[in-house]
Parts: sequence; structure tokens; C-alpha cells
Amino acid sequence: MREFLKIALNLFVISLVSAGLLGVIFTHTEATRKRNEQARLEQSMSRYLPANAGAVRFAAIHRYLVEEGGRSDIGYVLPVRGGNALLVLDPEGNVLSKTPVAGPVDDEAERDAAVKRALSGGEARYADSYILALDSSGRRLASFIQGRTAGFKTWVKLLVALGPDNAVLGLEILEHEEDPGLGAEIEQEYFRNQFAGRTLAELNALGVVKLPLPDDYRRCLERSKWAARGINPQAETAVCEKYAHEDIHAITGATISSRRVTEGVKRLVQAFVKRMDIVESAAAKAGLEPAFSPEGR
Amino acid sequence: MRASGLATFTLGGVHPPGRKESASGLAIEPMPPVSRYLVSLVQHCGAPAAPLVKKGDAVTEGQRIGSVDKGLGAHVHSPVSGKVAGLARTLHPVLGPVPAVAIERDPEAGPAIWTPRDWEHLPPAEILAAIREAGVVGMGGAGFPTHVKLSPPPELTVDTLILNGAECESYLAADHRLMLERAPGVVQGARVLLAVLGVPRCRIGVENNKKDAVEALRQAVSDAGEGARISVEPLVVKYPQGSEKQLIEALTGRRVPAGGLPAHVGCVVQNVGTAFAAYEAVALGRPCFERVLTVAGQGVARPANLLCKVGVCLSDIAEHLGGITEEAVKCVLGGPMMGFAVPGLEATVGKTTSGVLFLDAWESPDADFGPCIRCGRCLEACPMGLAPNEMSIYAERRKYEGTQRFGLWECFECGSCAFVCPAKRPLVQFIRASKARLRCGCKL
Amino acid sequence: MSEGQHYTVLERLANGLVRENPIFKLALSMCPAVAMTNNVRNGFLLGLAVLFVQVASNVTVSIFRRFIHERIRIPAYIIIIATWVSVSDMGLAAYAPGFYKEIALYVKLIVVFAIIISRLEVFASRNTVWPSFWDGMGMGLGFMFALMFVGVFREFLGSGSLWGIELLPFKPFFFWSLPPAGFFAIGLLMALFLWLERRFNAWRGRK
Amino acid sequence: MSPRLWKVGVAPHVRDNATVAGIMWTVFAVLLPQLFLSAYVFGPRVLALAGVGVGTSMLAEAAMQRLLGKPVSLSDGSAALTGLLLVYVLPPGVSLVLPFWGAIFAICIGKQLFGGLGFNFFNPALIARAFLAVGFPVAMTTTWIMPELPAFLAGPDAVASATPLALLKHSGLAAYLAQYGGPHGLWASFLGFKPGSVGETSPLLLGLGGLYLLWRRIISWHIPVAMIASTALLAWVFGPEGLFTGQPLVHVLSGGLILGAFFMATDYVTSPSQPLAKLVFGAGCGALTMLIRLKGGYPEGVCYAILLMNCVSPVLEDWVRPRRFAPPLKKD
Amino acid sequence: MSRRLLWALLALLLLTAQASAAGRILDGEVSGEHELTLTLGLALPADWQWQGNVGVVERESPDIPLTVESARLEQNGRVLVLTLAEPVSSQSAYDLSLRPSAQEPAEKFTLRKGFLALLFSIVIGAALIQNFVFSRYLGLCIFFGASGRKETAVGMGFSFILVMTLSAVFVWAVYNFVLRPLHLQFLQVITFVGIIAIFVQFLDTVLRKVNPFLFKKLGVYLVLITTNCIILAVPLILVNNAYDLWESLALALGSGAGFALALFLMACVRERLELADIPEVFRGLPIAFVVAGLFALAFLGFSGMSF
Repeated sequence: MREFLKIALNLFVISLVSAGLLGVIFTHTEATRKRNEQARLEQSMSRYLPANAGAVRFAAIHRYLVEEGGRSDIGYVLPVRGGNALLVLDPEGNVLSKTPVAGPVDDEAERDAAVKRALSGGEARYADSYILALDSSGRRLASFIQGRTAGFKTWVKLLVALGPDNAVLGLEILEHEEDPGLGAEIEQEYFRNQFAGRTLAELNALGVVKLPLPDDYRRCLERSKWAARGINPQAETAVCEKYAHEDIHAITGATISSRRVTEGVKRLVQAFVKRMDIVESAAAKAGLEPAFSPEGR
Repeated sequence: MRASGLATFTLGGVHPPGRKESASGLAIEPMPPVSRYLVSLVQHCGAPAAPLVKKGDAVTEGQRIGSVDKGLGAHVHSPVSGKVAGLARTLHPVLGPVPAVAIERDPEAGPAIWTPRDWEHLPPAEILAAIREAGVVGMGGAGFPTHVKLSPPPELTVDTLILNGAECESYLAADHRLMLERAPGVVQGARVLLAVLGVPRCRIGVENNKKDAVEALRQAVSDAGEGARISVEPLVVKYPQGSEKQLIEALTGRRVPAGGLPAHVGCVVQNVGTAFAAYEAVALGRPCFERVLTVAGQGVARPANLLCKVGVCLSDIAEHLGGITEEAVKCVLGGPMMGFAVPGLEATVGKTTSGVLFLDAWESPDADFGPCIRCGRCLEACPMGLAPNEMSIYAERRKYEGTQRFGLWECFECGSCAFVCPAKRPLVQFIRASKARLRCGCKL
Repeated sequence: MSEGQHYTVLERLANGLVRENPIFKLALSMCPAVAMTNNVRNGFLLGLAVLFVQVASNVTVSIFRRFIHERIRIPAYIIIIATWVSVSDMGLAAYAPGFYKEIALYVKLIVVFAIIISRLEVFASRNTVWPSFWDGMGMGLGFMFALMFVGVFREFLGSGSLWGIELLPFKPFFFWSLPPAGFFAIGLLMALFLWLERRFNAWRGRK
Repeated sequence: MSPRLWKVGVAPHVRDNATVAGIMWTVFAVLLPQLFLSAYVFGPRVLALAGVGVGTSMLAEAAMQRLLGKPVSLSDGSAALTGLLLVYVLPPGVSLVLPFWGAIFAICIGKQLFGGLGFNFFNPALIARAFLAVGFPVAMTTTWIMPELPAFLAGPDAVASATPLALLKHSGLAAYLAQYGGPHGLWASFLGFKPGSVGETSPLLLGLGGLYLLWRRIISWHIPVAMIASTALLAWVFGPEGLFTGQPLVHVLSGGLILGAFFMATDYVTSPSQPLAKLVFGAGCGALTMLIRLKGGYPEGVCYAILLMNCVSPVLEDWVRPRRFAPPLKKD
Repeated sequence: MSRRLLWALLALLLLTAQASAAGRILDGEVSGEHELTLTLGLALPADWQWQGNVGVVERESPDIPLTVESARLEQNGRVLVLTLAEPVSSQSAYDLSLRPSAQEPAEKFTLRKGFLALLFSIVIGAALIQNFVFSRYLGLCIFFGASGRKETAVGMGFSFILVMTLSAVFVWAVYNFVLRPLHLQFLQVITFVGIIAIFVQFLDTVLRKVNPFLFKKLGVYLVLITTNCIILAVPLILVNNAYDLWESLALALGSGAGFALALFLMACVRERLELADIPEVFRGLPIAFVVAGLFALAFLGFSGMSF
């Protein structure tokens, strides 16, 4: 029995010490991790901002699905003057409720808890977030939409960057499980950059063609290699312009992936534009003052 | 095959080229006497017989010159009258050099006289003793002493005697001719064996390519008035119909369990030649020193069915039949599927020699063997439902232990698998090697 | 040094790198060697994490080897390894977030790598701190070397680049950068090493 | 009589005249009509593909056997057959590099590394195809050639840009039927005037070849019949409009099913040898084919179905042993 | 026999049954890239107008209605096939509303994959499509170590499935009831490994006492299991994907079965390899790696499969 106690104590001490050690290290690294991640995100987003933008603020709109009594409504966590607010709208865009959200909203777990507190009843499920880059006056410099679309095999996670006029600034593929060499080429620049510069109207009518990608177009699309290949950016702009209003050239052997991604981008952007309209008008109706606005304050 | 109404066995089986035409129409002719006979003392399974004569002794035809008193074996008798030239060695196809008795024939000696005996009233034990005395062994090829086979373990009941006239091996026609020309003797032999065993039923199985033999036997049966006890049944032509277990299944539908005797399913199987020898031994008192054998193949000038005494040298036979051709490459004792190739013509005829085949290169092609391609033909061909391909692969890698899973010990080496193998693998050799290694218990 | 055995630094390193190379010789902990070696960088980072965990656990165990009770030594080792794995996991997540994403699962799985616990059991629990440190270094470096070696092979053949730097303007053999090629790469390299070793031994025997 | 050397050898002293080389070359010859049809339909480059495939695989076989110190056995035809079958599962428009690397992979990795003929677990041609499918994905999915139909088959709207099965998978049954549904389309599909791999287009020629092999008893009926039957059954059961509405003919005549059933799945080495096991093997091939075609990521599933069943083949071989003549004697 | 058939039928019924079925719409499924098929309990009249009477939204975005391009009634109005402008996927859920006539209120229906179908797809996914050994390249040490003999492989496979399933349930419970509420996620690796080690030890002790026969068969493998990547990877994956209890169980079962299958197939092949004439330097592990690579190529056949 004494032997047993001794062993148990031994093990207990070891566990305790390691748990303590981990706790200490965790508290130190966690803050750094979050900071670095945020910085990385912002850095990758600021690539799409104009060079002369000056001080940029990032604000996020988080969308929740609010389910109560068999109906689904939508809750937006908006940055408003003096904090955040939860705005619940029905699918048609009518305001159901607005409540201030207490507590930080950057961390998902904390935000979930805060939304739950702000909500009188019903269940809230996190859906997605829009990140807005705002200048000092609250004008939207760029919007970043994260979302997913069905690929050839499983889901493809996308990040679309939109300019203030809702024209596409760029597309990034965050996650995918497409076939290497085929569908996986969607993450290559020569495919993604074809979306850059499309206006909303162009995007609405955008299709996919099964034509081989012209060599000069490909060269101009592979922007990150310009420097290494000694290409003059000015000379390439003209080439890009030549092709910029054609349909998307599908990846060879992966027409379906190309088409699905294109459709996904279209739908994500269309939904974003519609939702922003609704949110802005609903916020005005509800008497909220969002931290962003199309024309600034 | 069943549609033909003929009986046969169910699993496996192959159809090697028959090539019986050359010999099946030839009547049995006696082999003329030769000057010197070399009588092997191992003409049966079991230990060599102990010689009873020494150099210089005079022997008469039918005199016992070797005897087996203990263990498995059969007595050996002198095929001629003459003088013992000495104890020598002769070549046994499996065991190699074995002891033998060389006898110089005395050209002056007259033919031996045999006194018939009224065996019908003898008790079974005495008939059995007469068979033992005459040194009768299984004439089909294995050479199992007949008197042993006729004394099944007392706890097993035997209800059927089966006479094996299938002669499924290619080339051979010795049994065919015997059944055709000596049908009354064969039937009498059956009666002798029935008397010994005391069973009510005898079935003679004959492959259907010997229709005339079937007719002859049927006639002999009815002549002997034995129609009620003895029946002659034609069988499908398929190799290995003449194997004991396959024949039992074909005729009775019973399957001898693995590791069991025919008596376990109530049967005793004897070759028709054995039956004839038993008849001669019991009714005429003539010991077993003579048999019918087929000499055939492209390599011999004239094929024949010879009534040949044991101890005759193969070269004498070849000479008698006009010599062998230049193309002959192989000399096989027995049938081509299970017989043994001998390295030289010094070998002698024994009680079990059912044929002597001189084959040329076309008849017995030689090919290097390749790896097993798992085509499964041997599985289809194996009459015992074994997996020769797997056994050969294990044996080739010297993992002999592994072969037992696939039924190594049930294999009776009929050669069907090796016959069909497109990779020409010597499957039988692999199986024999495995058996030998495992028996002697040595690794590698 | 303790237990009457003498280990030189060089010997310990050579042991891990060549004689008892965890991947090519002992064939332990091969999951990352197959899955994470289609480029050099992943191989290096994962190797670094393993190196850290191996050295840290070796040192920890050799320090506390008298304290740890004989009968619970395996659970205790596992806890120690898990602690250091968590530390490296959190460290990588915090300071190398970009690279961490690709190898996150494998970093956590270092806990169950047989090579680490076997070194603790075989070496660190019987030796003092300094040899244990070098033993861990040897093993960790051997692991890292093997991973990077396979990585170099596959990245160069698969994408014509090394450490993400384009060396060839085309992809010589796209197949090699695919996940299933890891099995072939290791199988072939293992056979190659065996062959070289045989040749080397034969050559030395002749001399 | 002069002393002469007699050959000794173990029984049996007579042998059947079937040989491995005979079997392999027969299969090779039986496959050739389809090659000529493809050369006519897709153009003479098909012959160049076949030449590279067969030539490379024979060279690779000889080189590997030399390297490993074994006797070179090109005459048995297995390497040539592997090369031909490999070309048969490639799209006709691929560059000559593909059969080259494919044949090297098939022979060196897929076959000789395991000890050569008789010991490989995967059909070398198919495993090489799987290798090419991941190694050269674009070429393997896009280089189909659209045949020009002869006059008697030309339908009104004979324009397609994909293989029948790709059409079926990605555009649905309606699109498929528009192309291959009418009597013209059905005939074109049956005779071999449709896009597809080099050696899979003509169910007619392949079927006749298969029947010849059956008649010669080179292959047994179990695998082809089980494979085609299970494919047809599942195609019928899991139809596009609910249960029991499918069109089995669509799936049986399209893609490589006939080629696979008669020439790939029946490969001696990589399939089991017992009748029952063969039935299971064939049924499994068919079921997996339909599973991949209906639910999987590829329009065609025969190649992977056979490869997956090859994985299972040793297990089947082990489970289904020949029925023994009789059980062992019970010892009392 | 008949009872077994009955069970099979029952299981089939359960599998095909949809989670929510009430009202007019009995069942629905994604029947094509742009197509939804609904089975109706009450037939719709032949002259029913679909324009304005049927609506479809993705469950995640109720505010963005999908465009119904056409709707057609089949089988006397019992089956309604909707064609949409946007592609639909069986992986997501859709809210449908259907108004049979202007007078009646709209009826709601949620079209999503049935619960059992979901579990089934997780099991198949973990066992075949994303087989841990051949597609995710985990558990290789044990895979190569224990696949030499068939008996070993079977023993290892069974022990593995057992430990895997039980420990996954425990891990799920501990993570969801202890670690997450207390925000101790950073302890997950150490906790999971601890749970697995304790579990293996516990099983070892219990088996030794309760079923010595089974212990004799499986005991050796139990210790090895602690150093298997998969046993830790599965808890990490189920935590990452926020699976519920049943999903976790399905994942554990599937991955255990997949690993056991891989092990068994490999063992059969390796037993045959021993008889093969393999080049000297490839004997043993190198050839085993090549075989595993070929298996991985063959298992690519499952890739992209979805149920």
C-alpha cells in the first residue's frame, strides 16, 4: 500500500510539474500566437490595399445564424460607435432586435459567449465573417470575404478581396483537397489572378471557357515571378488589360474545379453585396451607427 | 461426362494423349527365353527379400529363391531352371541398386509342370496362404503384397471387391490384352479373391476405350455363372481413373478418407493382373514370376505385348523387338504419367513392370521450367483437391513445412498437375522432395 | 562517466546519424518521413521539433532518473515527452505560424514516435546528462538528416526546387512530390543505403 | 548395343502442349484487332504508342533481369503483353513519354522488384496506369481524341468533347443519350467509334477476343461473367431516377469494362485461382467499378476496381482452398 | 435466417430514413448537380403552379434565396423535382418551403443528409477514402512492424479497434466536459496521451484477470498500441472537427477498421512475398515500403468518393 501511494505520488508530481510548466508557457505563447496570426492576416490583406492608404483599420462583421422556434434569422455582430452590437434580421432584412454586445469579439469562443448573453432566446451558430479595411473616416477601402464552395472533390475555402466599388482585388485559396496536378492548380497565380480587376457587373456575367491559356497572359498573371524573370511591370499591364475582360480560362483537365470556384466567387460576392446593403440600411433603420459606411462620415 | 451414363470420379482428372493404338491390337506373345536372368529381390514394397540360394546352387522354375518372413514383403521365385550365377545388384528405379539373384538358364531343362488343385473347398486361410506362398504382389505398379491387402483390419467390414482394369495410363495395353485373352482366368481370379475375403460383391471397372475387353469379361462372367456376384462396369476415359481412391469413388461413390484405407469404406481393390496371378497361384499352384507387359513408344522398332518372365533385362527385350531407334531418348518402366525413367537398359523386368516405353524427344518433350504463373490449371487437374502450385512454390523456396497445409501427404503423385502445367514445372518432383525432407526430418 | 561506459560526443552523433539512423536503419517513426517529405523545409522543421523534443526529454529523464519510480517509468516518460511536445507545438504555433499550419498534426504526433521513448528507455535512463544530451542530438540529427535527405530527393525531382527556391524551370518528375511517392522514395533509398553499405563493407573487407 | 545416355526425369513423361509463352502470345494476338481499329479510328500515332509501350517494357524486362542476374525471358511474352495492355489503358492522344515511363514503372517496380513473373500482386499494366494518372494527371484526363465517324454511323449531332463516361458523370444521362443513345450512337459505341482509351473502345472486338480465349480455355468464365453481371446489376439497381431504373447496357458498353473483364481482371498472377474465389473477385471488381463510377471521383472505375481487388486477391486465395477429395480419417 | 434478413431490412430502413420527416414533404435528396428531388406524402395537383410557391435557401444563408429555374411533378404529383440555377451539394443542408395552394400556409422542410447516412459516410471515409495508412500515412511503424504474419495482424487489428473506440469515447468526454469548459485546451496532447496510456494499462489488467485467453492473444499488442500515431491522431481530428459523440465513435470505428484492413491485406501480401525471389537489398522493409506505395496508388481509387 505504501508502495502504491509512493508511485501515485510520484506520478502525480510529474504530472503536476508538467501541467504547471505548460500553463506558464501557454500563457506566454498564446498572446504571441494571436498577435502574430493577426499580424499575418493583416499583412496578407494589406497587399490588396492601395499603397497610399495611410492608416488602416480593420473591422469585422460576424454573421450568426439565430434559430428560434423553427425559423432561422440572421444576427450580425457589427462594430458600432462605442463597441459592438448584435443586429438580428429576418431573411427579408427586417430588423428584429438590436442589442449591444458586451465583451471582446475577436476570439471566437469569447464572441460566442457574448452573443449568447446578448441574445434573449434561441440558439446562435457562427456562420462567417466579413473583414473590412477602413480608412480613418470609416470608408471601406477593401472588403475580405471568406467562404467555401464545393470543388471537384470536397470543399474549397476561398478568400475574396473586394475594392470599395465591389470590384475584385484578388482571390486566395485557403484550403482545398483537389487532385494534385489538376484541380489543385486553382491555388496557382495564373488561375487566381484572372479574377483580379473584375467589376461587379463583369463578375455577374463571368463564365468559364475551355481554351488554353495564352502564354503572354500566363506570364503577366504570374506576378510574383516578375521580379525573378526580369519582367517590366509596366509592359505587362497592357497584356493583362488585353485579356482582363475575357471569361476565365479553365485549368487544363480541371474544368469542373475552375467552374465551381468561379461560381463560388460569384455567389460569395453577390451575397456580400446584398448583405452589406441590407445591413447598412437596417442599421440606419435601427438607429445604429456602424463604424463603416460606403462614403465615410 | 456423366451424361454418357458412365461412371467416373468427380474431382480433377486430365486427358493425356492415349497413344494406345500401337499396342492395344497386338496379341500377347511370349518372350523367348534368354540365357541369363537377374531377379531382383525387391519387387514389392517393403524390405528386400532374404536370398535363399547361393552361387552355384541349381534352381528349378518356380523355386523360391528369396523370402520375406517378417514385415511387409513377398517371396521371390526363380523364373527358370538353371544355376545361380551369383548374388548381384540390379537397378531399382526408386531405391537405386538393390540385391538380386543372377541365374544362368539351363537350356536343357524342360518346362515346369504345375499341378492344379481344387481350391473351391479350401478354407479362406489356406487360399490366402497359397497366395502368400506364390509371392503375388499388386501388378498395377505399386507392388503391395496381395496377401496383406487381402487381410484388412478385422474391425473394418468389407463388402465390395473391386478389380481395377482401368489402365488409364497412355501406351499401356497389357491389362487390356490380359482381360481380352485371359478373361476366364481373370474371372476365376475374382472368384478366388471373393472366397478369401468372403464378400458378396465384385465389381470390375474398365475404361470405356476397351469395349472388347468389357465384352470378353462379361462373357466370361456369364460362362462362370457368376452374373449375380460379379459385374463388369465400363468407366469414362479419364486419368487417373485407375488410382485406388478414384476408382472406388467412380464405382461406389464412396470416398476414402485422407490417411485411410479402402477398407475404411468397405472396399478392397486389386488389379486385374493381380487377380489373374492369384488365380494361377491358387488354382494351378504356379508362383508369380511372369507377367504381361507392353513395350511401346516411337523409340522401339516393334511394339508388343509380351508375356515376360521377371529378371529379363531391358536390352534383351529391345533386341527381341528389333532394337531401338536412334531417336529414343528415354526409357520408362511403367506408364508415362507415373512410371520411372531408367538411366540404362541393364534394368530388369519385375513383377510390377506393366510396360517398357522407349520414348523419343517428341513424345517426351524436355523443357526448362519457369516460375508459377498461378493459372490454376493444376488445381483443376488434381484429383485429390490439393494445391500443387502452392506446394511447389514453398518447396522451391525450401520452406518444406509450408507444403503440409496444402495436403502434401494426400498426394499420390499421379502427375496430373505436372502434365497440365504450362510453365512445365516439375510439380511431382517438388512434392516428392518435400515428402522426403519432411520424412527424414532434416531441414534444408 | 557513469555506469562504467564511455561515450564520446562524436560516437554518439555518428550512432544516431548513421549506425542507428532512426528512419533508414531502425525504421521507427516513419509517418512524417512519408507524409512530410515532399519538400525540404517541412522535413527540416519537423526534424527540428523532433530534435528539440528528443534532446529535452533525454536531458529531463537523465536528470530525474533517480526520482522516477521504476514501475511507472513508461507513463512518466510519456508525460515528459508530451510536455516537451506541447512546448514545441506552442512555440511553433506562436513564432512560425505560416509553416506550422502544414505540419501541425505531425508536431503533436511526435508524442507517440517510438524513437523518442525508446531512446529514453535505452539510453537516457541509464546515463548522465551530458551523454544523454549528445545521444539526443545524434538521434534527432539523424532523424532530421533522413527527413531532409528524402525531402531533397523528392523536392528536387518533384518540383525542380529546393527549400522552395526554383532551381529548374520545369518539374522533372511531378510524381515525386505527390504523397504516395513517399513510400517509394523511402523504399528505394533504404535499399540504396543497404546496397552502399554492403559495397562499402565488401570493399573494406578486401582491403 | 552401344552404350548410350538415357535421359532420366521425374514423371510424368508426357506433357500437355500448353506453354506460358503460348498463352501470353495468344492473348497478345487476340488483342491486336482492337489496336488496328484504334489506329484507324484515332490515327496511326496509336501504333507509335504501342511500339513504345511494348518496346520499352521488353527492354526494361531484359535490363532488369540482366541486372538481377536472372535469365532473360523475353520470349515468354509477358513483358510484351504488359506493354500492350498498358498502352490499351492510355488515352490515344498522350505523348510518347507516358508509355515509356509507364512501361518502366510497370516492369521495374510493378513486376521485377517482386521477383518477376508470378510474384507481382498488382496487374503491372494497371498499376502503371494508376502511377501515370497521378504523375501525369493532365495528359491522362484531357488527351482524348474524338473519332470521325464513318458515314453509316454519322448521326445528326455527333459532337462530343469527352469520353462517354465523363459525359455521363458530369453532364448526366440526358447528355449521354443525346450523344450515344440513338441507334447510330449505340452502334458506334458497340463497334468502337467513340472516344476512349486506346484499347477499350470496341466491345465487339474485345468481346470476340474474350470469347476466343474462353473457348481455348485460356481464361475461365467466372471472372468476366461475374464482373460484367455485377456491373450490369448495380447499374440497373442504382439508376439515375431511383432504384431499378438504370440502363445496364450504358455501363457495360462504355469505358474499359469489357477490356478489364476479359483481359485485365483475368490476369493469372493477380487474381485468385479457385472458381468460388474467382466469382467473388469478379463480383468485387464489378461492384467497385460501379461504386467509383457512381460515387467516386473519376468517371471510369475499372482500373482502380481491379487494382483494389488485386489487394484482396491473396486473401481470397487463402480463404478459398480447393475442396479436398475427402476429410481426413477420424482417429478414435 | 429470416430473422437476420429482418434485421438487415430494418437497418436499411433506418439508413434510408431521413432525420426530419413530417408533413407533406416526406423525404428529399440532392439528385444532381443542380437538382433536388422531393417525395411528397400528399400528391400535388397537376395544375399546381410552382412560381412563387416553392423556395429554397441554403441553411447557412437563409437570406440568399436560391433561384429555382424549374419544377416538375412526376409520378402523379408524388415526386417534385426542382432544378436550381446554383449548384447544390449533398454535403450541405437546405431549407425548403412549399405552398401547396394559395390558401394553405407554406410548409417548411429541412433537407440534409440523414444522421445514419452521415455516420456511415464518416465510417467509410475514415476506413477507405481517407484510410489512415494509405491516404494519411499514419501509424506506419506498427503497420510495418505488425504486418509480417497474418495472425499478428489480426490480433493487432482487433486490439486496435477495441482500444481505439473506447479511448475515443473517453477522450471525447474528457475534452468536452473538462478541457473545453475549463479552457485547458493546451493540455490536450498530454491529456489524450495520458488517457490512452491509462486505457491500455487498464485493458491489460482487466483482460489478464477476466479473459486470460484473449489476453494471451492480444496482450502483446496492447503495449505497442501506445506508440501508434493513429491512436492519437483520431482524438486530435475529432476535436478539430468538433464531432459529437456518435460522430466520434464512427470516426474511431472507421479508422480502426481501416487500419485493421490495411494491416491484414499487407500481412497477406507479405506472407506471399516471403516466397518471392526479391532482389537481395530489397528484402524485408524496402519491399514492404514499395508494396505500401502500390497499395496507396490503388487506394487512390477511393479518392473523391462522396456519399
